[in-house]
Amino acid sequence: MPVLDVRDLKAYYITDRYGRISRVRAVDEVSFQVHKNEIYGIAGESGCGKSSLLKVVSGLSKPPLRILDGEVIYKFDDNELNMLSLKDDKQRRQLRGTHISSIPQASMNVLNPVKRIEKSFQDFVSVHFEINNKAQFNEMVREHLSALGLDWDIMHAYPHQLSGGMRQRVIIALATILKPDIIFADEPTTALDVVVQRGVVQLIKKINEEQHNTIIMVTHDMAIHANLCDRLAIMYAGKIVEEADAHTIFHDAKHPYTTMLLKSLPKIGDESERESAPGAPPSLVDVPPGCRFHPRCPKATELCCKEEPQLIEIEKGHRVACFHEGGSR
Amino acid sequence: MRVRSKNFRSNTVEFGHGHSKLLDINDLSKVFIRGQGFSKTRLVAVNKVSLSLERDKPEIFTLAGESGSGKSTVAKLILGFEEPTSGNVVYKGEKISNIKGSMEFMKDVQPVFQNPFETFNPLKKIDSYLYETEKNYRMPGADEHRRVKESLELVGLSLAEIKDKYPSEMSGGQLQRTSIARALITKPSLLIADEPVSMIDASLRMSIVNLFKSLKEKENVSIIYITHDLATAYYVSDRIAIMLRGYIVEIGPTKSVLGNPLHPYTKMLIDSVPSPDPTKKWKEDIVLSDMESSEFARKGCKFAGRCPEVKDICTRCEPESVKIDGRNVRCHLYQ
Amino acid sequence: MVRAIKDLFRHDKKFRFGFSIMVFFIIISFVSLFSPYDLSTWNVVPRDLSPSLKYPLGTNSMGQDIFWKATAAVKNSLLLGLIAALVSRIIAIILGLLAGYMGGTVDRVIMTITDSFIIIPLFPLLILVSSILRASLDIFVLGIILGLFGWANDARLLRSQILSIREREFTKTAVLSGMKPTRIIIKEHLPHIIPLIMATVINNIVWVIGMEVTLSVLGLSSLNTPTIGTMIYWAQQYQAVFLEMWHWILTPIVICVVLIISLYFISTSISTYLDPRTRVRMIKGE
Amino acid sequence: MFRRYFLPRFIQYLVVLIVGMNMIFFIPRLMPSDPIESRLSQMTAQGQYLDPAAMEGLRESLAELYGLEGSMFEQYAAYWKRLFSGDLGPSFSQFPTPVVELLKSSLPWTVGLLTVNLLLSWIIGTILGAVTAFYPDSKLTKVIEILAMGIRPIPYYIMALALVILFAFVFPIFPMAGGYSMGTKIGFNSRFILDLLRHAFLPLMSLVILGIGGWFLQMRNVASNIVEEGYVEYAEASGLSKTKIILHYIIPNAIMPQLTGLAINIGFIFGGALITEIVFSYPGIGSLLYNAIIAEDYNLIMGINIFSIVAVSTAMFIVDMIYPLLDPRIRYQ
Repeated sequence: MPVLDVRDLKAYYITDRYGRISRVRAVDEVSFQVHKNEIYGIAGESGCGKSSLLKVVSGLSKPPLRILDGEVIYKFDDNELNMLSLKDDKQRRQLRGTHISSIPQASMNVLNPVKRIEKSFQDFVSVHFEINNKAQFNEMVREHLSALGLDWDIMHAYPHQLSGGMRQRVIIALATILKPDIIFADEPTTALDVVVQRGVVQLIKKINEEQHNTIIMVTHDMAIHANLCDRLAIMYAGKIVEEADAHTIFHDAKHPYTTMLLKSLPKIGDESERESAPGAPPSLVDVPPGCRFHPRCPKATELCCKEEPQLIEIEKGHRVACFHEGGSR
Repeated sequence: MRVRSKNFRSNTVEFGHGHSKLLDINDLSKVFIRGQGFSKTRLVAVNKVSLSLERDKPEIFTLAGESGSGKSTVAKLILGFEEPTSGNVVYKGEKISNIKGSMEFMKDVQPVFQNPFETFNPLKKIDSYLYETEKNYRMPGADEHRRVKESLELVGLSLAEIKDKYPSEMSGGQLQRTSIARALITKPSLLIADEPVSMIDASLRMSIVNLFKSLKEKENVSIIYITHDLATAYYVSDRIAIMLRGYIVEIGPTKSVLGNPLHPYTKMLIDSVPSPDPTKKWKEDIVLSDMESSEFARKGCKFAGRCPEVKDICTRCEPESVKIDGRNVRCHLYQ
Repeated sequence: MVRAIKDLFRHDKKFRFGFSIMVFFIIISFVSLFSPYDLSTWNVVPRDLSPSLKYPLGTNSMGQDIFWKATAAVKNSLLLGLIAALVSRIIAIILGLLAGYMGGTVDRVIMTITDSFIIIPLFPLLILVSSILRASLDIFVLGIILGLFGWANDARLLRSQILSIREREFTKTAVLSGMKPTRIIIKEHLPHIIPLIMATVINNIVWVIGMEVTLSVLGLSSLNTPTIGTMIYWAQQYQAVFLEMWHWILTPIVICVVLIISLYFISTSISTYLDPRTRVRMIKGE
Repeated sequence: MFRRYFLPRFIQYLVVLIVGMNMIFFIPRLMPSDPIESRLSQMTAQGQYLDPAAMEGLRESLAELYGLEGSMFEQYAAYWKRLFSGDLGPSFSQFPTPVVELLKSSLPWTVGLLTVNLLLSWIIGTILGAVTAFYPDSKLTKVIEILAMGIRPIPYYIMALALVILFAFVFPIFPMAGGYSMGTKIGFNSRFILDLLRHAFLPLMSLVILGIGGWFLQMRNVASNIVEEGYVEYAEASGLSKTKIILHYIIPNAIMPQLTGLAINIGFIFGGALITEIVFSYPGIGSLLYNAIIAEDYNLIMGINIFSIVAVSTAMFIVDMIYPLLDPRIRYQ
């Protein structure tokens, strides 16, 4: 029973600049399911649409990003609801914090620069509970912080007084204080130093273990995925091209893009030659016909240039969109 | 860097031929002072750094470290963008402070920037930079645009690929290669690449890194590769220096420093590099540093606050750099 | 340029409104050259007539044709705006660029003066100057004086823009490509600051036209030159409001408001259109 | 904090004063025409006959009155001496009342008008700007925006004149001119206060309408950037209510540029208030200035200038000092 079921989702950025209309096909017919208590990774390079996908799924898309088609179905405590049909802003707000929450990319300005951290915690909690009893609220925060190994003193600091890594950990604490069912993390480790990165990965893992929730993790960094994720989807040019459990992806990948991506990663202690694929990902304004990877694919045939391969299950839990791996039209 | 006429001194510099060192950095320190009057704070961004590159043996030298380790400041000092507080940088026998800004020096030492999307003016076509460089540094008798074509070939691009293109129409990898092609037009002896691949997608990253390798081998260009990414450093570089809060804590051949680290900090860094393999997940928890500023202000070894092997002496005395096992290490364990 | 105007005209309502009206006013300015009457003499037509076919906007109590007077007023007010904008742009651009590029002491000195000009209330100072010069304040002199007062904000704006562009990486690339400072400024930086300069030109003209009105109604300009301000001055002197001669008093007021609003709309539209970020997205095809 | 923040600002304040005072000293002296000669020629033009000896006597006494006696250096020294002693000389048109006295009696009117205007327009403009930035696609936002863009560039004089014509003449709801009705007993009673408010209404309206337009557009500009900031997006993503986001996230962060705008624009707004006062014959500094122009009262014009510079730069300095109270990034540096 999946907690999140995304079906044929299609979302484009549509803009009109002085009569020049453009369509950026950021998310194109994407389907996937996420199960309870798993860490589901979405990998892909810059501009592949992974962040847009996350925005649409978590109900945060704003114009010019428009949802053209598809369904995003959540199942919480046997209640089923379609995120995209929630018209009411209030309904959507009620979901946040308790059911779904987000960890954004580590940056200077995710926390309100003119308020102390404590105020942010109050704001976020009071969306769902009236804070009548300050002591009780403090106790709740203190417990949460200590579970995550954070110091209570940070509550009285302003964001600019904290280091980058500390800020990111505070944000993670903030995002998880109400023990949400699903957490969306968008590049939470990018722009952090390796040691701090490791601390953040550790923290996310700990939350998953303690709160038994589901985490959807978006990052371009395959090594972070390897460390954290149970299952993994690879996106390329607005589409999922391969999906499997982490072990299969890293040791038995089928899609030529996935293998190429993995082959290009250097490792300490491994001196063998590494190669990049030729060319570069296409612009989403103007995607190639057929399989979107065909201009860079060593295996490309005439079929690949004309027809688009569907994402199909080639063995249990392993889906690939490639004609050479049993893909169909 | 100011766009000021004093940067463009026209006096020519004859590089002394008797010197065997391409680059010689000696006991280099840089102190930044923030604030004015009585509220001044000192920040030692680069602390007693020494390293040198041989002139007739091109190599890729990595300066690695976390943010705030001072590695980028070292690059700026080498390029003459900053003045050292003490110590000096000598390039082919000449002090940088004497030759910086001269056409000769700029021709011989070229930087490659971190963010290829910011390297070029977004409102200008990208090929103009190549022609501009060729025109401004042209040697007498050189063919029209020959160097442009040659250096594009060196980086694996064709003129057709970049002709009449604006920076926003190209991928990060293409832009970074164009940026390197621009730097190569003047046939430099030394490239200073500050995090050249950190903004580039993983699948295109190796094309840049491999390019450095071939430039070293085929064009005899030495490269100072500044990065926080130890995996590419291991792959590409001959020697490596690990920096921490202004100090070089370990310096030596890359394969031995990263393969068999001696300094506890190097060990921790290598341990923290995630491996793209789910069977090699991190096991034990790690201790994170407290505030950055407090580590800078720390007496003795800067790593003492989070070192698993910390001793009493570490918090009191600053360790000296000692030679051991073909490398230099700054740690009380080996004094 | 033509393409920009076409794009804006087609797809930006505010620009279409402003631009059409400006074109109309510019035509009107040229029409004023064919006036059948001498516009500075009195009693050339019957007094106090309401609008009619012969006198489209009627005549005033001084025996002047309001329509022809208005055409000349539009021309003179625009001319004044252009003179003042030219003078103040020269000062603003020179000081802004100098401060931005030289930095250090030069920057500090220039900015201290600029800040003083921004903070000091200019209206009483302008009164002081014009009350001394009074009679000799023709369009040209007034234009120069307003120009000398209206540069400070824009000099500061240009300087900060220069400072931020200068720190951007592509400036370093240009230096490393062996480009000389003047060439860097012209080739690399100018395309980024032109939109700002364009917008400030128009905003400055708007300010100047408003200031002229104010000084003129206080009697502090050469009152026989037809401008929007002097038209209001004379209408007020003859108590046009009390006489309910609306065609007289409202003509300059409406012209002034419409002119100023349309200029302002053009300025905001242009600055959005030329904004480097918009342009980059358009190049990219997004 | 004191050294980094207060001191540079205090120095800037002094510099503005010094530069301003010097401008006022040098401008008349560098002008091609001389205030004394222009005054004299004005008098002869008005048909007064003066014999050469009387003319010379008048010239000397004018020079003394205007502080134009002796060499440039002596004049300069005397000028600063008078400034420090707070003596701006006697008014010419209301001789021998000192200029300072006239300023004192006009000041409360202008200060009242200006303060109420600033409070109303700044607060309303700021809130409107923040709210509309948060709802960029709403119909109402677009209407408000077009209105503000249409109003903002209108000169103070034209706005005031239009309101006079409309609400004092065509629909005679409000008095046309003055600060209170002739014959009303001045005192703290409801009748007088009501009369005061009725007179202040139109001038205030004209300033407030223009003010809201300006502050709104500035705030809209700043706030629409802040709406894109990570912390606002994150607060939205976490389900905070829109009111909370506007009040705790957008406004506190946009308030700094809005305060800078206040500090920088005080001079401009002050000028606007003077112009508006002139249109409504409101008994503040503006009307004083108008009378000075009509009477060619050079000393009074000079005095008003000196006063304006001191008042405006002091106000700016005070606004600057409020800053650190609102921004922890400055407070905790």
